Amino acid sequence: MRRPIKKVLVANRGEIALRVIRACREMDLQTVAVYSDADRAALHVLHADEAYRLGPAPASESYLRGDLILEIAHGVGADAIHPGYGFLSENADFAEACVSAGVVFIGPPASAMRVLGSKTRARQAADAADMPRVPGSVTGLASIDEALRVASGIGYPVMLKAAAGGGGKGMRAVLSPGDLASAYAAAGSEAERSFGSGELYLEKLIERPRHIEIQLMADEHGGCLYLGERECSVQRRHQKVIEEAPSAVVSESLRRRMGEAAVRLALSAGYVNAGTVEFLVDAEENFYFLEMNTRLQVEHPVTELVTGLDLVHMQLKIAMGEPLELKQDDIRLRGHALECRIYAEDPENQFFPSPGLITRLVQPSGPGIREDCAVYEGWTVPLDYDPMLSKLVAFAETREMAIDRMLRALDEYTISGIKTNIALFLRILMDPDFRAARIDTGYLERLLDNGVAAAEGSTVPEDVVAVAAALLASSVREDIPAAGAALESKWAATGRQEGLRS
Amino acid sequence: MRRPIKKVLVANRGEIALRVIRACREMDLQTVAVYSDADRAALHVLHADEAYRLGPAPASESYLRGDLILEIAHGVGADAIHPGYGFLSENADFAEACVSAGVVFIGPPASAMRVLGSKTRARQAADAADMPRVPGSVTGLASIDEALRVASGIGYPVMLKAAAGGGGKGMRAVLSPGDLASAYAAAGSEAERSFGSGELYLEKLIERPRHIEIQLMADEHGGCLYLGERECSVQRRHQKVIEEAPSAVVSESLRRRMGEAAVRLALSAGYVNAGTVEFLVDAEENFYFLEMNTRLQVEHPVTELVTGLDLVHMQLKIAMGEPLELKQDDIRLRGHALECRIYAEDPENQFFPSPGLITRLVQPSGPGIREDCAVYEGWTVPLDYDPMLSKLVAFAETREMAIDRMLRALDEYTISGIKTNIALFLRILMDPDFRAARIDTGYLERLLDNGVAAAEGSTVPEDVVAVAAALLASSVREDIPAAGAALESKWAATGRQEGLRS
Amino acid sequence: MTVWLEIDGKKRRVELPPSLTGNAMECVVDGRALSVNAEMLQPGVLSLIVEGRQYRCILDKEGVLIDGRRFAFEVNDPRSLQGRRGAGAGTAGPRSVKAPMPGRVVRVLVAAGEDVVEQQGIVVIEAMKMQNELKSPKTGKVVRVSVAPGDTVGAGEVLAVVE
Amino acid sequence: MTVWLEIDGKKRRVELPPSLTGNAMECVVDGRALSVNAEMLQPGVLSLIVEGRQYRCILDKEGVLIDGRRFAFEVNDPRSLQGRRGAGAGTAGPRSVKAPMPGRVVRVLVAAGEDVVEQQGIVVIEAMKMQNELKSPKTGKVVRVSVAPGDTVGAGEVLAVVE
Repeated sequence: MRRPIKKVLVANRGEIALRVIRACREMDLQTVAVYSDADRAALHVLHADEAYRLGPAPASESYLRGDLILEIAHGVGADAIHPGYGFLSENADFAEACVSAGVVFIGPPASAMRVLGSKTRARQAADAADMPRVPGSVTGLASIDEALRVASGIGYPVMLKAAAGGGGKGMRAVLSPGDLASAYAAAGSEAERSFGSGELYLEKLIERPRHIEIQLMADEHGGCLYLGERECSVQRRHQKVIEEAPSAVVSESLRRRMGEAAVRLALSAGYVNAGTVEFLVDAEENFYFLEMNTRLQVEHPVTELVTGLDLVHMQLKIAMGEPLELKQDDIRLRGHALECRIYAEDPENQFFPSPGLITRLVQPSGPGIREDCAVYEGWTVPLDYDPMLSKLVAFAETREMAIDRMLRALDEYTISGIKTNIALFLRILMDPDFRAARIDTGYLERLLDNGVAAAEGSTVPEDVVAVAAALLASSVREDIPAAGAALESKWAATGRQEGLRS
Repeated sequence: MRRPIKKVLVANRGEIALRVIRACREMDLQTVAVYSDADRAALHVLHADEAYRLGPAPASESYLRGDLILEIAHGVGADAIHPGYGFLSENADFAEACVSAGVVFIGPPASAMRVLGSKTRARQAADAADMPRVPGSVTGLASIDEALRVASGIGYPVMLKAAAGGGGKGMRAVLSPGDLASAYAAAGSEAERSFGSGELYLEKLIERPRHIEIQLMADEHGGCLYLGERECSVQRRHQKVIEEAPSAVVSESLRRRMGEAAVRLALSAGYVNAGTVEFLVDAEENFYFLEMNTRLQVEHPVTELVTGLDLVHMQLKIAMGEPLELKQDDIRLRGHALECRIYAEDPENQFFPSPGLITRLVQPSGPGIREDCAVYEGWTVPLDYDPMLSKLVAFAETREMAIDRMLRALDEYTISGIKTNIALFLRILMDPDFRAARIDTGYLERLLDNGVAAAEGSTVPEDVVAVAAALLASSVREDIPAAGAALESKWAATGRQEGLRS
Repeated sequence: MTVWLEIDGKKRRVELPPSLTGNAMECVVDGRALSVNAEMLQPGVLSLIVEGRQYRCILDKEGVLIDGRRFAFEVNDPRSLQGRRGAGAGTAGPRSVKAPMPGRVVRVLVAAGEDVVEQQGIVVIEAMKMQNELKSPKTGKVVRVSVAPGDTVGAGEVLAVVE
Repeated sequence: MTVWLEIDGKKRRVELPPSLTGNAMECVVDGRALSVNAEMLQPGVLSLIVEGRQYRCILDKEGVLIDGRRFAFEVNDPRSLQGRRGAGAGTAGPRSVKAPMPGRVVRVLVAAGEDVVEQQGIVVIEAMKMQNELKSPKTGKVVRVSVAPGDTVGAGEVLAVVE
């Protein structure tokens, strides 16, 4: 059944909010932005048709206030809400509340989120859909004793994980029975702190696994496509840093097997809209179900570039009740795409976050470069949210050329005023192991053990550096005004200078 | 035979120079920029490894000084020269000079340029390659009498064209014998002024033709591919304004017939590297050879987006003597791409050029948007060269979505300080005829007869405009410094303010 | 602070609060109160929220671009903002033909003393590889031609005067 | 004009011409003459051509980025440029543990009077959803802890002192 959508409220911030707003504009849908006090000057507000304040900066008082957001949606007559990623995107109760409020939640039904959102229930579903998974406990562990029992059953090393978890929180690798008790306690309390539930489960630790995920898109009419895979093995503290599509190690047949398994799982749970099934893949091309993300992923652009599709357009059409226009055979991968997540952090200083004012922003562009970004010169990166500044994506015919193109783009990129991890990407993209696709989820940590600074020495003569520094220092710009400041600062001055009557 | 290329001199300026430099960096080739006095602060200089001054601003004293450029290439040990488009790109003598100086000219051999560069000789070659062409005189017209004779032979209306011409200069439509004499004189002198040769030829005038061109890529080993077509019918004064790929009216079979004809012509002339064969296509799908451009075209990006290839990378590999890696069957078109040529001109005032300082530049980005651009905030657009500021390109699954995506991007685009034709694009992209692909080479002139201003009225309340104007006026920014000025202006000030010793 | 404006030829009077605290502002436009929420992202780039509707406002050479549409305005205060000329200027008396942009004179089509009609070509100048014919603003007599072919001229420079 | 700099810890003396005419400049670096061609595209964005080689130089918080590589520098003039701190500072005497960025204190791992070793965790602060353990700069005794869990701290704020 078709349902008309005319106005979409975007319940998110940053680049994903802007990306969704752009997709809506392209489909001639009205857009409603919401913002916290830290985001009045954010680009997702500037590009929306309507904008409403949620509350103070902390997410708990703004972007996580589902009640407020629904109230606004209702008040302004928005017929749909796009949750983006993070925040409320995987909150089944919110999805349910939307439906009962008569607002379309652009994502899966709450029922499917509940099944696939909980890791333990998802593992049961995976077994039912006979999808291979890492041996381990299906249900949450009742006690340390059960943990010890299960662990000895499957054999060490094992991995403890939070049932409600994600992003590596509440995770511990355990190499021998002696370490299990302390790890169990630590992971449990960390999980409790992070997710409000200390429930843990346990599985066999796969050695040097790759993290490879399958993008799914399902409609309400039983149609479900897999849009190829993404290789996300370059991670730090279980956070993805670089993603690519396709994976250098996934053959056509492995892709089909993983894709079909993912589709089986989604259909078994009555899944609808965009979703991602994450797998661990070992050196022998065995793949193991890890978890399912019931939302649009940060890294969706690499899939868009190799498939030629727009995933947000597809999400919106599916939410309108339309059937998928494509068949699985229509999905063809072409070329190679690479994404670098540019973070406000300092790789040379324990990756400390680096919020603050961006005083100079020079962005790359040209052939094969896409940037999804919501910062600008004069924007103050708030300390309240995720440190991602931008997603820089490079496309080319081959993986090697995509890497070299990304290097070219990173060379053009300058962000001043705050620290970023741009130099880290140069290091990774020039690393022979990465270029040879010899990567696994432990790759980056091993690389970082050898220090961050890029290998190659400078070709810039000392005297040139000295003259450049002297010229820049002695002709230094007055600091550019921060957003907001701009208005006030200029205010009085202008009043005086122009003698406008007060 | 393979020849190594390590260092490329880019004998051009503006976006195409930057685009070529980027391609070289991506292939790990050293880059040498050349610049006129008007371009010291240009981005193609900022992104090159080496940069050398040519001379004063006028092209005749800088970018057209082939002798100087070769001297520089020789002096710095550049093994190849990329001419871009315009300037020396179609100058056979320069191509020849490069070869004899032992420098690779990245383009076709002089011999092929000579055959295909002269319209009359190209028409003979076209006949030899039995490619359909517009009926008319093959050789130049000796006199008005011959012109009258040929015209009555093929029947009116006819079109007079300059043999050495291009860009519409020295062109006249003649509806009846009575008008021929005056048109012949006018076109002849205009051709004389523009190209140094008054030679004219004459052909039948095709009613409401489309301008559709085939992109070719040929290697030194007899390999030649056609990379689909581009629809370039939206023109003003015979200058392309919007280009797209593929054409909405070209069927798979028409594409093959046009492509194979173009390949025949290229091979018959021993053509190598990138080239474009332009055709007129009438309502009955008849196509007529128009001319061949023996260089990379401004609008090549739309072809790159639908084929997934990088034409400049291909040019460089071909110049190194490598054979084409692809077969014709490997070329698959996917999706639709649209290019808007953003010019510094004032559509509301007879399209007067609008050089000057760019005081504010807000560029679009995000999904499906590529921009090839070489201007920045603080750059002063010189009056000495072509007014093109940027090539904004949108890609999407369908033509309709590519149009709507381009509209979204144009809405995000702001260039202040100078006039641009951005508003004109909004007008065109919202025009029902354009959206229905009911276009021909006369389309835009007809649209312009109804005025430029976009149809749709504003939805912005008067009072909001008033408050916005008042706030901006009373908190107006001090003008940003022009490039160059930046250094000097700050200079004294800083000296004082910081008390650095003098 | 009060600002007098002329927008698309219409006179407006806008009273802004004397100082800005936060983003919320009470303004008065031609006597009507209007509550707005204003945020200046960059100098010249303003986000204005009025009754929930968000407007992207960018200061431009000729005025302000709001959601992509240009509104020409002029501050009616001699001491404020230069160069915000709207249209206007009568047709009586001598009118000069000015260069709309910097360029080079290619051809002069009339001579002093010659009678011309409105829109008749006076001078052809070239810039950015394009030639442009500058036309007479009125019907009358050419009283002066101040340039010759080959001259380079600046924007706004008087090329000829028609009376 | 003469500028004293410290670049990557090395002292340099650069003499620049008193005024700039065009782009060509004769400079003297530590007594050595150097001809450069300089163009400031935007404040903080400099194109430098030396013997044909072109360098893209961008002023950054910690120094200058040249062709993508960062060189930290400091102008040795009290009256000039604030906030160009390089590294340095000795290990003798009391050393303070400062917040490297604005954030919220999550945990305090030591108490005043406690003995600590270099790199031992002192305080955990959180910003941008990431927790960071701040470590002791030296081995010694904690003389002061000036924050408690829940406190929000600014960049550079002293959290504890180790002697």
